[in-house]
Amino acid sequence: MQDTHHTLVAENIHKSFGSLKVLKGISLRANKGDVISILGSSGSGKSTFLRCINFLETPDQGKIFLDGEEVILNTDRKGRLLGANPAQIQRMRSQLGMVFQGFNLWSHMSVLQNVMEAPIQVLKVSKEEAHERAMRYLGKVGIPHKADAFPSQLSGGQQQRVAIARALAMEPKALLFDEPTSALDPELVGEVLKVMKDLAAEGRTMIVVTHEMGFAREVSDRVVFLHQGQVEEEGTPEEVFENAKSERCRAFLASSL
Amino acid sequence: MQDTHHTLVAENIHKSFGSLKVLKGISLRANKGDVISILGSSGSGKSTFLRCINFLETPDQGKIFLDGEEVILNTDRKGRLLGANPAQIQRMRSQLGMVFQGFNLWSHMSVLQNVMEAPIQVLKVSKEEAHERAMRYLGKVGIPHKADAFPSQLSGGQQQRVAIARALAMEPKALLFDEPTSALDPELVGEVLKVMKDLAAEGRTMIVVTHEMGFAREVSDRVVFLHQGQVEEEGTPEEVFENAKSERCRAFLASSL
Amino acid sequence: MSCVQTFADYGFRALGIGERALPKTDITLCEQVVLIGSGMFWNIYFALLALLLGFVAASLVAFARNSTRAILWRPAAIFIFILRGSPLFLQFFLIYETFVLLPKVGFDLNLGFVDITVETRWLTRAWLGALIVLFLNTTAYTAQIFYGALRSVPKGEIEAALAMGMTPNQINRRIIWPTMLRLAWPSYTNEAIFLFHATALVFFSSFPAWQQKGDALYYASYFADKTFNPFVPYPIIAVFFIAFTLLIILIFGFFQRRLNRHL
Amino acid sequence: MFEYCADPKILEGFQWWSCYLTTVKHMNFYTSFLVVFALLAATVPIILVFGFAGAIARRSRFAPLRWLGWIYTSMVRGVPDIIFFLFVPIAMDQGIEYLRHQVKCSDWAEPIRQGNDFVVCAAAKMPLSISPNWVHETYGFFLAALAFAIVFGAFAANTIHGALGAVPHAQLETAAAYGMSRRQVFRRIQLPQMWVYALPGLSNLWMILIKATPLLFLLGVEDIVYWARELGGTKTSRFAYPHPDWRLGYFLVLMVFYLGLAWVSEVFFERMMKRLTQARGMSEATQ
Amino acid sequence: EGKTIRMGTEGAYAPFNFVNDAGEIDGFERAVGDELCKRAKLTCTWVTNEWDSIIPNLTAGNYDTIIAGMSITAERDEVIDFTSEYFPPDPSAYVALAGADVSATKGTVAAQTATIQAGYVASSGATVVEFATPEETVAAVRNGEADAVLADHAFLNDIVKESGGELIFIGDEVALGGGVGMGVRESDTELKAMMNEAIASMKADGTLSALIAEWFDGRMVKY
Ligand SMILES: Nc1ncnc2c1ncn2[C@@H]1O[C@H](COP(=O)(O)OP(=O)(O)OP(=O)(O)O)[C@@H](O)[C@H]1O
Ligand SMILES: Nc1ncnc2c1ncn2[C@@H]1O[C@H](COP(=O)(O)OP(=O)(O)OP(=O)(O)O)[C@@H](O)[C@H]1O
Ligand SMILES: [Mg+2]
Ligand SMILES: [Mg+2]
Repeated sequence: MQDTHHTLVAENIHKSFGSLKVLKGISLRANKGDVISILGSSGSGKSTFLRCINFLETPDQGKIFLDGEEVILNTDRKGRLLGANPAQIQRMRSQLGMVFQGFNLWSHMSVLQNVMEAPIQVLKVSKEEAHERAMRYLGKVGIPHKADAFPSQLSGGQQQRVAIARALAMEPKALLFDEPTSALDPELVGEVLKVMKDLAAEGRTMIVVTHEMGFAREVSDRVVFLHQGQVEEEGTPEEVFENAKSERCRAFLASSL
Repeated sequence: MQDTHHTLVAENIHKSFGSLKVLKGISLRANKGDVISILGSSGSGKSTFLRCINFLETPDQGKIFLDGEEVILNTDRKGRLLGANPAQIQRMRSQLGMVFQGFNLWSHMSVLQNVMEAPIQVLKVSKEEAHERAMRYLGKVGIPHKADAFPSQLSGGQQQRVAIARALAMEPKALLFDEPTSALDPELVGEVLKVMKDLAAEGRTMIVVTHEMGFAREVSDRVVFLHQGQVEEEGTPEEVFENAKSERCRAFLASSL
Repeated sequence: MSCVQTFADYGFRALGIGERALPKTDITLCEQVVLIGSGMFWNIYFALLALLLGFVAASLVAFARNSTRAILWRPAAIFIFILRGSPLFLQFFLIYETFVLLPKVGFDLNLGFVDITVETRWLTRAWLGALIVLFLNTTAYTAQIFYGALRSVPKGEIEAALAMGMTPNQINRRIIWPTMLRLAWPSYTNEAIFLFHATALVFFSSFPAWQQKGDALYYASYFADKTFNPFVPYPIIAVFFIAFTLLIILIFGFFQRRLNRHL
Repeated sequence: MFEYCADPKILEGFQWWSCYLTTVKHMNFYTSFLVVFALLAATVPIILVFGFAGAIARRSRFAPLRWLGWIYTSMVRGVPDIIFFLFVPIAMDQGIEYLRHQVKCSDWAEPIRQGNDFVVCAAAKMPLSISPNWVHETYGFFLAALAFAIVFGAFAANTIHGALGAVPHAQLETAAAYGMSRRQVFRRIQLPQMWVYALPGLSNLWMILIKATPLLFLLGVEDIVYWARELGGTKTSRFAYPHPDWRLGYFLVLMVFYLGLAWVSEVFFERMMKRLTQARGMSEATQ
Repeated sequence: EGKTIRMGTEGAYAPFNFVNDAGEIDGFERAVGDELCKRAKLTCTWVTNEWDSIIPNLTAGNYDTIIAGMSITAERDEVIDFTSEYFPPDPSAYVALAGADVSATKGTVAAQTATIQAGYVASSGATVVEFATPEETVAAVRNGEADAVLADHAFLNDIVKESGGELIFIGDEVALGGGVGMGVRESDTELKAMMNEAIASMKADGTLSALIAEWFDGRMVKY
């Protein structure tokens, strides 16, 4: 079942916390350029799934492929999976840009340093090159003039845009977004969604956990609805939003509109 | 110009922070049973205005009447206004229920204690009476079963409902809401708005700063749009939402929809 | 004798420079101020060196304490507990007794360009022995402060770094350490003050004074003994300590503002 | 203690030890451990009183009171505690006697300061010379406790001041918005919430206080350090139980005692913090 | 008359004064003091106080006399008054490890902080090293930190005698300070007179000489 032509493949991911089974076998395939939206009510396991993809949580079972390369996992004495090779995991993380709900900018670094840090440390890019990249991507998200500000001096929307620039500066193969707008004031949501739409239009591979139905409908190639750790519904936006087969999914969409 | 038949009157309120003029003469009249929504972009002075009404900020200039009684302000040596009579200010505050964006429940008290505290301390109501009131209003907002929980054990929506019950337990002449839903997850907004609609239907006097256009449109008797510290637009919901005279107001409403 | 002359005689007496005999009779206020002031040299020497060395060591111990590996956090936890849990004067006593029991040998240390003869005998001298005790003590206290701060470094910032593929080492150095420092700084300022005050115990409780070279309290109690009046020398030394404490607060406040400049 | 202890010179082994460890002097040593606890028990309430007084003074709207609070907290914290103990208790003692002298012997003609001597009338002596020795010792203990409380009260004031300020402003503002007076806000909201923020600092202070108790002997109280030193020192045959320098052993016992106390305290404070934060779901306040 | 007098002592300077196994103040001075009080018809209670603050606490009035092996010196005499001596000037002596010779007195010499011995060594050309307690000064010689210790002969005598040959006296004895007297406040002239009278009577009838012989290894002093 190896899918070498997909950019990102997650296969049959399981994850429990203690006795709580959060993910019960979730699979997902993303082609290059795909935008996939993940919907689901609170606690359905959306964040956990995204975190499993880049090993911020280690899945209990399952496989991850990035550009056809499988991330090797070993089983430890207690039967848990462990990244076999820290270097491989670090490499694959560097190829997956993640944007968090809470921005998570490094508060002690200026905007520019935030964006330059990982390219220099991880990709070993030269300072000049990193600076040039940083300014390019800050330009793309519309805030090059804030390069010398510190995160605390920015509005939430601006912080989230810096976080996106920081992810982009790694020139990753795919971007993962975990509710990138839900920590924002309604007026700031717009600016971040605009940037994300631009990225989608550019043909970037993106996996987006979101509560913004409008965005999911308008921008995604595919929508996945999670419920209690399983894929309850999956399809194109039209299929899901207009003709959801699952009752639960229809109820969720109705309440969110 | 004294309006004794209005429940709450704010007249020509001015307020500066340092050299920043935040409010430049705002007036507002609320009859008994009126629901007034205040809209405006971030930084337009909505919160400051609300805080001036119950003297959490002292206005630089202007007058406040509650049920025809004027709050007496003196001018200090530097020409600033000061509440002349702390007792009067405390009394008038006790007649204005305020619900904050961040709920601000007292974290060291249970839900029940939160609701009973001010009636006992300020209104000098007996313990039994306060308890009875508290349970009544907790019932009204739909969470009497949470009476013994601590705020941290509640969801945001539940916390905000407790905050509303706490305000109601003072049986105030008017309720002031400062963005009561904007700290909530989209799914929790609904429950709080429902409670507020019920209150409006009961005929309570309410002044609501909000970003929820749907609520403003559906529930308010009057909508006030603030811009740069001044009332830019004012009228019934129909007038404001469909026929705003001010360009700025039309632009704001367009971006928010 | 003028006060200038007194300063020439005793200004550096604590280092063994100047007049050999301490004033015995007709002790003037000037003599007290100058000698106690010269003794402050040792308080500052101990505080400064112990703080600098302790800062580096405490960073390492704090990271060890925060580690998930038992061979790292257990010894760190025990070290911190013992040194934080017992009075400093007992530490002085016990470590001094241990140093005294060591065989008295000298051995050569080749630093490449120069040979130094290191003597274990130095361990029983305050300038080295007491420094070691103060260093260990402040390391433990500081490590505990840093460890507390480490645990409150926002998890999200660490995850963001992990998600970018940074190695644990890079994350520790570039993300965690600077943030930890900022969070720990106010408490660390207090520790610096406490340590500075603790230097007054060096000659008072365990380490002998050689050739009447001692710290400020050594001279203050000398004068209290000679003049039989505690109400002059002790207030003098108190003023010295207050002044230097204010200096510490000033310097640490400066760093605090630098650490917080992004807020 | 035991019958066979009558002539220690002929004792050996276990019997020697059992007699040695039960001499009156050792009993004094053992009871002096209680003195440490007594001191802690006596000072903690006074420390909190000084702490609150200092903190409230520093927050006062009346400027001179604010300055007084500031001077107290910053000056006292600036002086190492040993140095403070070397002269302040004597000064306090003289101060008390001076005041009593003014009240009781206002007709006294001679000056109070006669050269180096501090002379007050017999009735003003604190305690009176004729009082039994335990009164003198209790008085000395009281002075020591007071000196400790002044020093540690300054630190406590600083911690409490910070903790009062750390209570989220929104919590206070909400109370004000409901018409509570300044006093009510302070008593009902600020004070109860302060503890979470003050506890880490206060527990730290407690640990420091425990470790400062050996300074008691500077204040003339015969505490565990005094007795350990006294018992551990070389004993010539002039004593019933001669032995060489055993201070190391005695001090190790003290070390174990202090470590045990520290451990118990740490466990206690951890529990308390958990209870305070869990019920309220607050994130632990950092010191 | 039956006045109550508080006697201040150190309690850590055998055989002058020390705390015995029963926890009571004991020693030569205890015996002398009790006898003096009896003769002066005073009620006496005993208190211990740290050596460092023994004089300030006397002038502050916390007790009425110092009876703590204190030599009468000019400096002390300026601050307090002394009764006539009840113990003759006691020379100080050097003690070193067995096998050491006189040169040790010119090497590193230990003394108690802020004693007349410390001052003497400092000006003698030897290297003085000061410890907080007398106990530690002897320990320093034992463990080799110092070559010799300089202290009162009477204090060292017991220790040398019982060291089993480990420690010996070396060099010449040094006469420092005067005889030992009882310290009283300068304003307390009445008490001083009473004590002087009692001391004179003890000297006259030979009780003092007998007590000295008893406590100081049979030392003969003629008063
Ligand atoms: N580290 C953890 N330890 C224990 N339980 C966890 C942990 N992380 C998540 N969970 C639980 O797993 C479930 C799924 O959580 P997850 O964060 O993935 O939900 P979600 O779909 O992202 O919800 P939301 O929309 O609220 O972010 C929840 O019940 C949560 O409590
Ligand atoms: N205490 C203060 N000190 C200084 N400036 C203040 C203070 N409070 C508010 N301001 C400033 O006053 C202006 C109006 O603030 P206000 O909070 O009233 O806006 P708002 O309309 O409520 O905005 P939002 O929708 O973001 O809550 C802002 O520019 C703000 O920075
Ligand atoms: Mg989530
Ligand atoms: Mg606002």
